[in-house]
Amino acid sequence: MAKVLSNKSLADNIYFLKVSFKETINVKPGQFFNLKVCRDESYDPLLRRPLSVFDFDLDNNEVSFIYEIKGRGTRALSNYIKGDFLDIHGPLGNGFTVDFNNKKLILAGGGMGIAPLYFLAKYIGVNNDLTLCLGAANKGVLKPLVDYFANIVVELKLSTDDGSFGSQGTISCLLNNSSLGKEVEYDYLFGCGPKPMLEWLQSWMREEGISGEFSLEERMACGNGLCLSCSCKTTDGNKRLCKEGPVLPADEVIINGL
Amino acid sequence: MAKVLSNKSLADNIYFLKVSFKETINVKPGQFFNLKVCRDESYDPLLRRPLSVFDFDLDNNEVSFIYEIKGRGTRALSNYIKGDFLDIHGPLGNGFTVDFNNKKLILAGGGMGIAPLYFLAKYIGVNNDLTLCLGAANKGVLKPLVDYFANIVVELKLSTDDGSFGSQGTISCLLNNSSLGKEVEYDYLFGCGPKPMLEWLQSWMREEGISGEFSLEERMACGNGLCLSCSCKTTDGNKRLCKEGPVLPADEVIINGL
Amino acid sequence: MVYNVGLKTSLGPLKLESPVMTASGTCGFGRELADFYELKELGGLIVKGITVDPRDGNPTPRIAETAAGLINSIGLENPGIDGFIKEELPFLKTVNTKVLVNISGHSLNDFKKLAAVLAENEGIDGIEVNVSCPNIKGGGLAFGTDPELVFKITDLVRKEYNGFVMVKLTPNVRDIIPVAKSAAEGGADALAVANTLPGMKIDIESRIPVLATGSGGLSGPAIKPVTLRLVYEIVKNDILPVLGLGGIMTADDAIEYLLAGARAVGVGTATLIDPYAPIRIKSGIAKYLKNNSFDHLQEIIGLAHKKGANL
Amino acid sequence: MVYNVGLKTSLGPLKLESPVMTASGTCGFGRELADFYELKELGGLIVKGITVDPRDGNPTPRIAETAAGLINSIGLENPGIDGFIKEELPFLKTVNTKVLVNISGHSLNDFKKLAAVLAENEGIDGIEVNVSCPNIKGGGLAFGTDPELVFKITDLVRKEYNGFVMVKLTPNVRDIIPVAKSAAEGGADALAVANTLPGMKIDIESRIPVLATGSGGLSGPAIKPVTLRLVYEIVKNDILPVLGLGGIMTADDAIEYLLAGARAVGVGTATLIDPYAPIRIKSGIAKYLKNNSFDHLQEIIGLAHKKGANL
Ligand SMILES: Cc1cc2nc3c(=O)[nH]c(=O)nc-3n(C[C@H](O)[C@H](O)[C@H](O)COP(=O)(O)OP(=O)(O)OC[C@H]3O[C@@H](n4cnc5c(N)ncnc54)[C@H](O)[C@@H]3O)c2cc1C
Ligand SMILES: Cc1cc2nc3c(=O)[nH]c(=O)nc-3n(C[C@H](O)[C@H](O)[C@H](O)COP(=O)(O)OP(=O)(O)OC[C@H]3O[C@@H](n4cnc5c(N)ncnc54)[C@H](O)[C@@H]3O)c2cc1C
Ligand SMILES: Cc1cc2nc3c(=O)[nH]c(=O)nc-3n(C[C@H](O)[C@H](O)[C@H](O)COP(=O)(O)O)c2cc1C
Ligand SMILES: Cc1cc2nc3c(=O)[nH]c(=O)nc-3n(C[C@H](O)[C@H](O)[C@H](O)COP(=O)(O)O)c2cc1C
Ligand code: FES
Ligand code: FES
Repeated sequence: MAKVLSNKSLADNIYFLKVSFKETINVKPGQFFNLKVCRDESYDPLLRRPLSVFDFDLDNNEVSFIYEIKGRGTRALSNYIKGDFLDIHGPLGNGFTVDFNNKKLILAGGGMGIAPLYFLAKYIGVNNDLTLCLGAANKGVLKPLVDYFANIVVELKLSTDDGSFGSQGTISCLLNNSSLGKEVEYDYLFGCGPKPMLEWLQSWMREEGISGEFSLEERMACGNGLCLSCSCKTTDGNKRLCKEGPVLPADEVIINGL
Repeated sequence: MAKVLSNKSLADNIYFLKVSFKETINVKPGQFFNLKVCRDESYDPLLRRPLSVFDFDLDNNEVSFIYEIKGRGTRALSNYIKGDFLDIHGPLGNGFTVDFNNKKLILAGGGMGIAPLYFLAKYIGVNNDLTLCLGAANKGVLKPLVDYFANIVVELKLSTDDGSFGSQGTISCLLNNSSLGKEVEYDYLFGCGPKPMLEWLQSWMREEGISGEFSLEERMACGNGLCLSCSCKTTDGNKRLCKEGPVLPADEVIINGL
Repeated sequence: MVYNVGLKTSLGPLKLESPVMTASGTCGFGRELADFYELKELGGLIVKGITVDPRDGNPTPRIAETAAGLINSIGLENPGIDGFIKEELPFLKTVNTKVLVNISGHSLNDFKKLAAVLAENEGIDGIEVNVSCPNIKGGGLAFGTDPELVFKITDLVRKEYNGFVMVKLTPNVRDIIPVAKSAAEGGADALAVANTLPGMKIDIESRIPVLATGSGGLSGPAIKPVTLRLVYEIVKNDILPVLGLGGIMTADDAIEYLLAGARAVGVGTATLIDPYAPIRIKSGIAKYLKNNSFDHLQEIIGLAHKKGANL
Repeated sequence: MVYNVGLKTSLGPLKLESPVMTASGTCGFGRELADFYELKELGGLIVKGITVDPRDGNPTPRIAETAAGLINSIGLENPGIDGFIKEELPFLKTVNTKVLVNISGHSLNDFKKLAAVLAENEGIDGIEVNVSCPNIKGGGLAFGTDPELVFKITDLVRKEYNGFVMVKLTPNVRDIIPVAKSAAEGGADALAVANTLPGMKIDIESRIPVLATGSGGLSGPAIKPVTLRLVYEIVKNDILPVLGLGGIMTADDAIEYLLAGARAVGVGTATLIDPYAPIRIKSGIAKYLKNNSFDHLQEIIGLAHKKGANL
């Protein structure tokens, strides 16, 4: 059980949720939590909703999320208020690789795929040189997310589909165009976002010879490795995104493989 | 839509709920409301829950209920707090006959069947001579209900199954024993409570030649006369308790007739 | 809110002004709903199941709530066909919407008789044949589980009655296709898909089933996935126009049925919880069409098959 | 909390320390649950469906949420019988609870082969035969909808395998009794009642079914009334001991099945939402027995029939 500290709207349909746990927890960037959104007396909506960790405060056992209202579950979640209790599983999944030092790292996030990159950036930004490429549909979505990144000193490259904030286009432009500067040698890339973006990233990374990892999404019934609803095909066989994932080596993932 | 003004526990599993309506409503004693207990994003619990009017404040469009937590629906209801909105249908049903003047009236209530008698007593108490016979399982249930009746000047006869408050026994004792005084001629009786109590009352009224009416309960899916789940057999054919009832002439009801 | 989109549809020969009808047993004979809105707002009204003789219905409790579902065993309480003609038909003649009469029988002859009497009377727009009642002779299984009986009943009704005939199928079969085909062969104009699923709830305090009859028919959101799939299957096999129903609570639910290929939808349990539900759903459909740049309802009917996977 | 009541039960020859098992496909091969509690706390573990050859499973999305329900089309992703024996059996031999292996096939021969291989291996307590898979030769309808095929499959498995055999029935039939009887005639020791109902959900934005395969199997609270009724019917006909499952979320749900006559219960979807659910349910049953002055679980099994109405 976690206590809701804040659950507020950042933009149209985009919410920031912060909860505190009683017990001590330890969370890695890229891990996720699975939130029960129906009330005690109800079985509808039935399943938990998986959300990536946006931020984690170790000292106070506080976890933050940023989520978009998509359907009934996230809408139900948006109705919780400060003081309510939420039945939350987690942290779940493997999380990003974080033992980098003095490396040039790209963090590429599209849409709500930006969410897990904030805690990652905070976590690895101290010892490494980060370039963040963040894209979203429009300013309404991107701006409130980007505002959080303002207090960590990183290089931000932004794009929106409609050009209302940052360059116009998808993340591919940010990585493709001169702004990235061919002369820089990047060591590793972290990617999170919609499948077409990851597909593009994968081939770009192959071309550029950059290795990295993706945080992937799939519908999850359990989040605990029990049901195989979240299987992802890889060159190393099927992986459960809730257990062996959600972060997998970019190279191994066979996007749309199943 | 009605706004919750208060929803507080009176005793173990017994709650007092007060709501206010924006629109002007007019409520008769014995009518009921049908309350949606699930939240907006949920279909579970699915059906509305019918509750009798416990009290009505005409000036402020405020309605009060007293309810017992029995299952998932009433438990869900107990979680609403001040400021929440409730989707409520009503007032529904016919209500008690109230055009009495200078009559000696008995109001007999068992268990939560006491709830509708409070507003009735307030409504008809001014012009008539009332005797209230109220019974419940134990003091824990009966006392908080009875406390409300303290500010209307009526004669109260109380019983509990375990004798913890008032006489020991069922309502039948209150009506049977000397306390009622055979010399008084009663004009009419209002009864509300469990079926065995109403069965007993019916035969007692026949013996004593007292006419009256019962407020009856049945599982209701619609409360609007659409589904026939609430049929009650009477000497005048089946009646829908949500529409032609819940109050029916005591004489006509065929208890357990269906 | 008025959305400038076309909502007309049809179930074969039956033309509807809009696609949302109220389901049998959940709208009485229309009188109560008329207190809430004008019935012409509805695509149509499918009235409570009528039997040959008047029926008191089953003992109470007649309903039990389950997770996102409702089990009922009303037991076809109704005034009988003569009572219906005398007491209800005059009112129904005055309502400005399509009126279908749901008929139920416990023998083939019941259906024949009901159709014959309705054929003699003006003022209704068609018959919905409820084949979900138990076949007393056949050991109590519903007629609707046997393709041959469905053919026979439809054929009998068709021969007695010239107007619109829709057969309402039971979902409680291993394969709906043969049953749907039988109704088509028997001469049905359309299919209503589907009726309730058999279900039970037990009270763990009294330790007996909640319903006085033991079990009843499950309706509501719980069954939507099951009935929606049946609609999709029947449409895929292109048998007859389909009225889709089962668990429709919102416009989104109704749209799922339309995308699956239903030409109109029925709203049952939702009408019990909120009498305005059919109207809300109708305007929600219009809004969806508008927001997605469709001019007419017909454009979305069956779309899920275009790109849909094989079942 | 320890309640001083007896919880032992049996499914025919299979003795269980307590009545709550985890349902196939919702507990993997036990490893993940072992992180939450000792598996001996369970009445038993029914592992993921195994096929002859390894399977990658269906394309994703493999699940869709419906009102109080879950539709899945995992597609039997599993390591195949040889992979199972090699990779999973060693671990399962170490767990201190009854282990049943769920077997699935797409031909009669598949079932025969699976039973034969399991017969050669020590360390499992029985087989659960999943007859809900589509019969490829029979046009894709599930084997379990045909009493004759259920007899044949059970008979084949029985002849190969000496141990405990439980047949898991599909609820998607017009009448469960003939199917249950066929399993009994084929030599089954018990019945698991029931598997999922076929169901569909359509995404109204993309306008195609949510599941990549179009439709899948509906589980969860939504189906409980349906499967509970089937258990009640089979028990009434006194065919074989029954494991009841379908939508059990709480002890109260499990108690309904026990009152209906199930001798043990399976917990599926609830385990996905909360891995502790089976344990919670077990102790809730014990609490109910205590509060109602029963000394032993066996005292409540089938009570709903004593006073129950006729179906
Ligand atoms: C590991 C992981 C981390 C995620 N992190 C975030 C995050 O930080 N912020 C955020 O906004 N979203 C995140 N998502 C996506 C989020 O889980 C879905 O948007 C959400 O579950 C949709 O629920 P709903 O009730 O709004 O939609 P509904 O349509 O009602 O959902 C129906 C079902 O589908 C599932 N579903 C629908 N869309 C998705 C999706 N894109 N991914 C997975 N399941 C889905 C739901 O969980 C539910 O089971 C994450 C998903 C995963 C798997
Ligand atoms: C006209 C009328 C007036 C009522 N007034 C009051 C009142 O003032 N105070 C009060 O405490 N109770 C009252 N009741 C009873 C109250 O409606 C039920 O106790 C309540 O619906 C139970 O819901 P639950 O979720 O607790 O139980 P659950 O067991 O979860 O309910 C399951 C279903 O059964 C129905 N149900 C269960 N018990 C009853 C019952 N006794 N009567 C009708 N339906 C039932 C529920 O409405 C629901 O549909 C009244 C009932 C009626 C018909
Ligand atoms: C209370 C009630 C009574 C019903 N009576 C009938 C009936 O008389 N005839 C009939 O064919 N269907 C009857 N039905 C079934 C509905 O018409 C409808 O097919 C079913 O409820 C599924 O739709 P829903 O989920 O929208 O309710 C009844 C359903 C309910 C809930
Ligand atoms: C994700 C998932 C996978 C399943 N896999 C299998 C399986 O492999 N074999 C089988 O017989 N049943 C399988 N089932 C069915 C369950 O064992 C169970 O019969 C069904 O879900 C109903 O129970 P429930 O409502 O408690 O989930 C599966 C169910 C789910 C939800
Ligand atoms: S969500 Fe169940 S295995 Fe991953
Ligand atoms: S509750 Fe539906 S008719 Fe009375």
